[in-house]
Amino acid sequence: MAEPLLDARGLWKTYGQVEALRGAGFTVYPGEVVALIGDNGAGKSTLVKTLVGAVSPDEGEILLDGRPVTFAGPRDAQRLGIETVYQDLALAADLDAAANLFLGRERVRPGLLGAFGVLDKRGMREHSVAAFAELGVELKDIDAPVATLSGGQRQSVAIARSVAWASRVVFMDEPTAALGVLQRGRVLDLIRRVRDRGVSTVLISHNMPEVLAVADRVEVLRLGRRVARFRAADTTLDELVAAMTGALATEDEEEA
Amino acid sequence: MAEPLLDARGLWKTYGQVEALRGAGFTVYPGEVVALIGDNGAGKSTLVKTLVGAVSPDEGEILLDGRPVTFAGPRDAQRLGIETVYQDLALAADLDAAANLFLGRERVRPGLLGAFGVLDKRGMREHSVAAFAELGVELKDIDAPVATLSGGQRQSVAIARSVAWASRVVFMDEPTAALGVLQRGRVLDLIRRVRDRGVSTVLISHNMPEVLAVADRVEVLRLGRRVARFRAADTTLDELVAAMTGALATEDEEEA
Amino acid sequence: AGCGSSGGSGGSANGKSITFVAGNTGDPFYITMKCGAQAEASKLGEKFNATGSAEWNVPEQVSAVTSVTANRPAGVLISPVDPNSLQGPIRTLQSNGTKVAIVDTTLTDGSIGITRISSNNLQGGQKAADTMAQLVNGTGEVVVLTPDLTTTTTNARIQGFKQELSSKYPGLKIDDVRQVGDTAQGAASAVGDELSAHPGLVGIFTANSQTGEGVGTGLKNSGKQGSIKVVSFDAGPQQVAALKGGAVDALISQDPYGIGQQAVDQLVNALTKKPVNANIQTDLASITRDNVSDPSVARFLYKSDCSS
Amino acid sequence: MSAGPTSVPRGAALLWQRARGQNTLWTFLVLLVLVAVFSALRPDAFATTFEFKSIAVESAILVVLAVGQTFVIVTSGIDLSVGSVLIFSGVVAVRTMNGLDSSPNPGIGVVLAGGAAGLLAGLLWGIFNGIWVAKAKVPPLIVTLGTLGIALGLAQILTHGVDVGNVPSSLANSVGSGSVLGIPWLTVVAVLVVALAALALNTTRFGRYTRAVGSNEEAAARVGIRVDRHLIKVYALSGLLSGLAGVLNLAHYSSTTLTSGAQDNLNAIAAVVLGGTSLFGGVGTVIGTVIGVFIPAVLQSGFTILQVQSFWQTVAVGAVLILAVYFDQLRRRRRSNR
Amino acid sequence: MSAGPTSVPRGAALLWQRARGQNTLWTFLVLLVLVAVFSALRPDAFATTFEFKSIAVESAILVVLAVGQTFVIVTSGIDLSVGSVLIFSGVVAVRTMNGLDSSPNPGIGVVLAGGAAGLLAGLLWGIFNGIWVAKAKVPPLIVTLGTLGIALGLAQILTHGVDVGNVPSSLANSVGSGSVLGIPWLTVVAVLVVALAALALNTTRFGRYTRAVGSNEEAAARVGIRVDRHLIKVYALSGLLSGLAGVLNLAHYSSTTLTSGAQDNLNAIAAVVLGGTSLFGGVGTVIGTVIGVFIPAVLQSGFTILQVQSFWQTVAVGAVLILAVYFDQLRRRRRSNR
Ligand SMILES: Nc1ncnc2c1ncn2[C@@H]1O[C@H](COP(=O)(O)OP(=O)(O)OP(=O)(O)O)[C@@H](O)[C@H]1O
Ligand SMILES: Nc1ncnc2c1ncn2[C@@H]1O[C@H](COP(=O)(O)OP(=O)(O)OP(=O)(O)O)[C@@H](O)[C@H]1O
Ligand SMILES: O[C@@H]1[C@H](O)[C@H](O)OC[C@H]1O
Ligand SMILES: [Mg+2]
Ligand SMILES: [Mg+2]
Repeated sequence: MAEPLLDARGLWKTYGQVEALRGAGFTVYPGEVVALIGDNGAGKSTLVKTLVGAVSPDEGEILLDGRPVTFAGPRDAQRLGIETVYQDLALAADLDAAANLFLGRERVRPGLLGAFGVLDKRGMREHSVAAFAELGVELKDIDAPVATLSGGQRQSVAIARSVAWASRVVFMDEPTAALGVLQRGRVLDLIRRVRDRGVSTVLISHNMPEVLAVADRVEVLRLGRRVARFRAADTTLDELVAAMTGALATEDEEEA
Repeated sequence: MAEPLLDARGLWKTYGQVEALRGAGFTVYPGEVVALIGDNGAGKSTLVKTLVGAVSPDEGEILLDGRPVTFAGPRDAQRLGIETVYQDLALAADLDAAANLFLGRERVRPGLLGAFGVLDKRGMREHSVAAFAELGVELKDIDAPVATLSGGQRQSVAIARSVAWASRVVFMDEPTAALGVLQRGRVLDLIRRVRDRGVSTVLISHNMPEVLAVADRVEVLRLGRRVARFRAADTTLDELVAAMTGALATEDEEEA
Repeated sequence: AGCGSSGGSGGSANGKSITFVAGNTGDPFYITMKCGAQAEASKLGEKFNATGSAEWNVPEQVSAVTSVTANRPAGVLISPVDPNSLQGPIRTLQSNGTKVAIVDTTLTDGSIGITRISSNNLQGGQKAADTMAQLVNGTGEVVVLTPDLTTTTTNARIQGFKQELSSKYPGLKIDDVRQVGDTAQGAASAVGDELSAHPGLVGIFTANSQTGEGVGTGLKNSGKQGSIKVVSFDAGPQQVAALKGGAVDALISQDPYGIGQQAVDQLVNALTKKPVNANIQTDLASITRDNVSDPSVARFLYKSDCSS
Repeated sequence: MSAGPTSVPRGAALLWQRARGQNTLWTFLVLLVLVAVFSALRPDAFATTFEFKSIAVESAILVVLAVGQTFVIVTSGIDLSVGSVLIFSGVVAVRTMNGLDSSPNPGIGVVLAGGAAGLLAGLLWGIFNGIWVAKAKVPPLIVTLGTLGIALGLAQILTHGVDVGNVPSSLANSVGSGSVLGIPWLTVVAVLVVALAALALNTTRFGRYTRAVGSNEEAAARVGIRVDRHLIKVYALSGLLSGLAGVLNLAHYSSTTLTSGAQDNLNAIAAVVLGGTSLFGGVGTVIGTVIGVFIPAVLQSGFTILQVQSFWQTVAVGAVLILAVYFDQLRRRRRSNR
Repeated sequence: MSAGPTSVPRGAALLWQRARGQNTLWTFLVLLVLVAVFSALRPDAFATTFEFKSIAVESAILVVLAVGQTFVIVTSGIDLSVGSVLIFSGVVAVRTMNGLDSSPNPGIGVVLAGGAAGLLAGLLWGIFNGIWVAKAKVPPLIVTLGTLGIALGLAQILTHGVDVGNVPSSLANSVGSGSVLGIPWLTVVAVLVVALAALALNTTRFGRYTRAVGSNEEAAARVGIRVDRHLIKVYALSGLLSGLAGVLNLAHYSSTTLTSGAQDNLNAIAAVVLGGTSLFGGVGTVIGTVIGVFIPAVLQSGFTILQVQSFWQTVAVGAVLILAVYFDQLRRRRRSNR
C-alpha cells in the first residue's frame, strides 16, 4: 500500500478521571474511504477531534505525509486541507445556512469594499443553494437561521460545508445519523465522488451495512485503543461486531 | 383492530413562513410498536411534539381513548402515561445521569426531611445504575454531568428516562441514531419488552431494516401530511421508500 | 408634589416663574433652601418650582438645567454640583433670558449669574477646627470625612479646617481626609475602618450634612459613641438628633433658608430692574448641646420638609 | 483505569466529586492569604476581634442579598433590583412602624409589624420580577433593571426623597447594632440565612430544580417541571431576602439610606461569581458566595487600616476580582475539560 | 405554500427577512408615541428645535458608548467598564493637554494630541478587557467589573480625586458645545459612529464574525475563526468608543466628572437590549440601540418639562423598559417560534 497520508500513534487523552484515548492509533491512506467504528464511548469522536486540531492530545504523535505535525487549532488543520463534520455539528445557530457554509471563508466584494471586508452575500447565497441541491436537501427558507432547521437539514449544512473546502481529508463523525433514506444515499454518493477527486474520507458510523457499502478499509476502536483493521472487501458484519465488542482482537495497539 | 389509544387528526403547525404540519394525522393502537417515518423535514419531530404537549398545534384534534384532549404542556401528557425521547435529547447538561433520570420525579427522604423536599440521592443513584446496565450502557463516572458523556451515552440516558415512567405510550424520536451496534440491539429489545408490558411505542427512525424488524405498523409522513399506513409484515423496504419520497401515495390526509 | 405653588396676591406680583435647581434634592440643606425660596416667592407673588437630581451628579444636573431652559423661567437659583461643567448650560440658560442666582456652591467663572450667595465656607472650616480643639483639648489625631474632593464648598471647609489647625493647634494632627461619597451610608461604613486604622483617634470632622448623618450611626455601631469627639458641618434633623443623643458634639450650621429667601429677592430685583447685590455671604452658627434649644439658633436648624 | 467492575470507577468518582465540591477552594485560599497579609502588616489593628467583628457585621447585609442572587444566577438569570428593593423595603418597614406608633420608641409589636411589612414588600417585588421573567418571558436583566428604577422611584416618592431617620431605637439597638452572646445580631441572621440556603440548594428538590432550570430550561419543562412557577419562586426568594436585607439595613444605619445601594447589585453579583457560580446557570454554591462577599470586604478594611489612599482600594478590589476568578478557571480547566 | 420551485420560497423569504429586519419596529413606535404625547402636552417647550437638539446632544455620549456595547453584547459578552473607561480617558486627555501646554487656550495641535491620548487610553483598556476575556477565559462580566474599579481608581489617583476643570476652551467651545451647519458637533460625531458601526455589523466580515462568535463560540473556532483575536477586537472597539465618549464628555462638561458615570454601564446595556439585541448573543442591530438610548432620554426630558417630580421619571423609565421589551418579545414570538 502507498505511504499513509495521515498516521497517528499512541494518542492519549484524559478528561478528569476518564481516559478517553489510551494509546490510540489511526491511519488514513491517500484517496481512500476509511471507516472508524467502535462502541459508544470508545473514543471515536475524541480521536477525530485530536486529529483535526480541535482537542490537543496529552501524548502521542500525528504524522502528515510522514512528517510530524502539531495543530494549535482547527485552523491549522484546515490550512492543510483537512475538514470535519462534528458529531454535534457545531453550527452558528443564529446565522443562515449560507453564512454557515462560508463561515470563516467569506467571499468579499471586489475592489475597495472588499478591502473593508464588505461581504458578497448574494454570491455566497447562490453558491449555497447549488451546494445543498447537490445533497438533495431542500431548504424552504434559505434565509432562516439554522436554529429553525430540522435535524437532517442541519446535518446537511455541516456536510456541505466540509466537502466544499476539503482538499486532502474529510472527517465525518456520524454524518448520516439523522438523515433520511434519500439523503443518506446522496451523502454516500458524495463520499464516493469526493474520493474520486482524490480526497480521503474518514467515516464514523454505527451503521455496519453502510460502512461495508462505502468504505475501502475499516479501523476499529475499543476502550480508547485501535484493536483491529480490515479491508472492507475481506470482512463481514459479524467480524466487525466481534472486534467492536472485544470478542476478537486482531491487533493490540503498541503502548505509548 | 381495537379502538385507537391515541388518534390525531388534521394537525396544522406553522413556523413563520414554514408549514411544518399541513393537516397531519397519526394513530396509535394499544400495545403496539408503530413506526413514524418520513423524509428530513417531513414534520415528524413537530408531529411528536404536538402529540406530547411540547408544542401546541395551530389546528387539529387529539383523541385519547376516543375522548378529545388538549395538553397545556408535557406535564399533562406525562400525567396520562405518555413519555418522550426527544430528537435533541433535552437533558440538563450540568446534572448527572441519575439526576436526569429522576428529573421532575425525584424521590425524597422519608419523614420530615422529605416534607422539606430533601432528596434521597443514594436511592436514586442505585436505581439509575441498574437502569443503565439494562440498556448495556456503562457510565465510567456515574456522578459526571451529562455534558461530559459521549453521544450514545447521552441518548441512553434519555431512553432510560422515558421507559422508566411511561405507562401508556413512549414516543422515541430517532432513539438509536447515535447508538452502537450492541446498544441499538438492546434498545430494540427494550422496545419489545415495553410492548409486552402493554405500553405502546412510537418509533421514529430513518433506518428501514430496523423499522421493519421491530414495528407492527408503519405510518408515513410527507410534507406535513400522513400519506400512507402499512402493516409491517405486509410491506417491503422499497414500498416504504416509495411512500416517503412521494412515488407512491396510498392515502391522502383529509383536509383540516 | 414638590412642584409649583403660587401666591397670587402680595406686593410687586407679576406671576413670573422661578425655578430652584438643587445639588441633591434629598439633602435637608437644600430642602430648607427650597423652603426659604418658596416662601419668599409666594410672598412676592411669583410662581415657584423646584427640581434637581436625587444624587450629586454632573450629567443629571446638566440635563436638568437643559430641560429647565426649555421651560424659559424668568429666574433660576441653582447650586452647581461642579464648578466647570455647569458653566456652559448656565450660560445658555442666561442667554435665553433667564436671570440666574448662584447659591451655595460656586462656578469657576465668577461673572456668571446676577448674584452669588453662600456661607463663608473657609471661615466655617476654621470655626470647626476651633471647636474641635476645644473638645479634645488641643491634642491627638483627627480624620476628616468628605463626600468628594470635587465640590467647592466642602473643599473650602476642609481647607479652612486644615489652615486653622496648622496655625493654631500644633498638637492636633490630621491623619486622613477620606472621600466617602455624598451618602450617609458611606460615612457610616468608613467610621469602623477609621477606628481600627487609627487607635489614637480623638476626633472626626465631617464636611457636610450627608457625611454628618452617617458618622453618628457609624460610631454607634462600633460602640465608640461619646469617646470620639465629632464636629459636623450642617444641621439636618438627623444630625441634630445625633447631637442631642451624644453621638455628635458640635454642628457648624449654615442658613439655607436665608440663602433661598435672599436669592429670590435678588432675582426679583433683577427682573424688576432694581439694584442687585452681586455677592452675599450668609451667617454661620456653632451649635452644641448647650445652645441647641436656644430660639436664636432655631433658624440654623434644617428641615426635611417645608411644613415642619 | 480500566472499565472493569463498578467499584473502581466509584472510588475515582468519589474523589472527583470531592474535587468538584472544592470549586471554591481557590477563592477561599485568596481570602486566607489576604487575611494573613493584613494581619501580619498590622497585627494590632487588623488581627483584632473588633476588626473581624466589624467586617462580619458590615458584610452581613451584602451576604443576605448575595445568597438570593446566587439562586437567581444558578437559574441563569440575574437580579439587578436587589439594591432598590432593599431601600424600598426599608422605607415600607419604617413607614409602617411610624404609622402604627410615631413615638421614638414604640413597642415590640410595632417593630415586628414593620419588619414583616418590609419582608412582604421585598417578597412582592420578587414575585413581580418572577412573573415578568417566567410568564412574560422578558429577559431577567431587563425586568430587574426596570424594577431597579421603579422600586427606587417609588421609595423616593414615598419619602419625598428625604431619608426617614425615625427608626425605633429598640430596633436600631438590637438587630441594628446589638449582640447575642457576644455575636452581633446581623451576623447571626446572616449565618442562619446562609445555612438554610446552602441546605436548600444542595439537598432539596427546590435546589435541584433550580440547577435544572439553569442548565436547560427546555429540558426541565419537557420533564414536567413547572419552570415558570419555579422561576417565580426563585425571584420571590431573592426579593424576600432583599426585603430582609432592607430591614437589617434600616436597623443598622437607622436610616433609609435612599441614595445608597446603587452598587449593591453589582457587588452582590461579583460576590456570587467570585464564589464560583456560573453566570450561564446550572452550577453554584452558597458557601462560595459568602467567600465572594468577604474578599472585597477584607481588602477594603485592610487598605483603610493600612491608610492606603481609598482609590487604591478600588483598584485592588478590581484586580483581585479578575485574578481570583482567573486562577479558579485555570484550576478547573486543568482538572477537567480539554 | 408548496415546496415547489425555489422562486416561491425566495419571495416569502424576502418578506420574512424584511420582517426580521424590523425587530426594532415596536420600540421605534414606542419612541414615536412618547415624542407625540409630550409634543401634544407642551408644544411650546417640547416640540421645539431647542429641545430636540438638547436631547440629541445630551444623548450623544451615551449613543457612542452603547454602540460599542452592542458589538460586545452580540458576542454574548458584556462591558461594565464603559463608564469608568470614559472617565479615565477624559482624565488622560486633559492631563495630556495640560502637560503639553498649560495655558487656558492651547493650540489645536495640543488639543488633538490630548484627544488622541484619550482615544488611545480607551483602546488600551478595551484590549486589556479583551485579553482577559479571550485569552484567560475569565467571564466578561467579571473582567469588566474588575476594570470598572481599576480604571476608576486610577483616574482618581491621577487626579487625587479632584476634577480637572482646566479644559481648553477651544475644545469645549467646538466639540463640546459648538455646531457645524447648525448641527451640534456631538450629534455629528454620534451619527458618524452609528453609521459606520451599522455598516460594519451588517455588511462586513467583522460583523458576521461578531454574530458567529456570539452564536456559537465553539463552532466559530472550529471553522477556523480566531475567536480570541476577534473578541479582543470587539472589546477594543468598545474601549475605543468609550475613549471617544470620554473625550466628548470632557469637551461637553469641561470637567472630568469623576463622581458621575456609575450608571453609564447599565444605561448603555439597557439601551442595547431595548433596541432588540439579545443578551445571549448572535443577534442585534445598531439602529435599535440608538432607539434604545432615545426612549429614556425623551422620557427624562419630557417629564422635567412637564414638571413631574423627578422620582416619577425613574419609575416611568423602568416601566417603559419592561413594557417595551415585553411587547417586542410578544410580537416576535407571534411571528415565529412555537
Ligand atoms: N469533554 C469531555 N469531558 C469529559 N469526558 C469526556 C469529554 N469528551 C468525551 N468524554 C468521555 O470520553 C469517552 C469517549 O467519548 P467519545 O465522545 O470520544 O466517544 P465516541 O466513541 O465518540 O462515542 P459515541 O459513539 O457514543 O459518539 C466517553 O466516556 C466520554 O464520556
Ligand atoms: N422552531 C421552529 N421554527 C421554525 N421552523 C421550524 C421549527 N421547528 C421545525 N421547523 C421546520 O419545520 C419543518 C419540519 O421540521 P421537523 O423537525 O418536524 O422535521 P423532521 O421530519 O423531524 O425532520 P428530520 O428527519 O430531519 O428530523 C422543517 O422545515 C423545519 O425547518
Ligand atoms: O453646603 C452644602 C451642604 O453642606 C450640603 O450638605 O452638601 C453640599 C454643600 O455644598
Ligand atoms: Mg462520538
Ligand atoms: Mg426530526
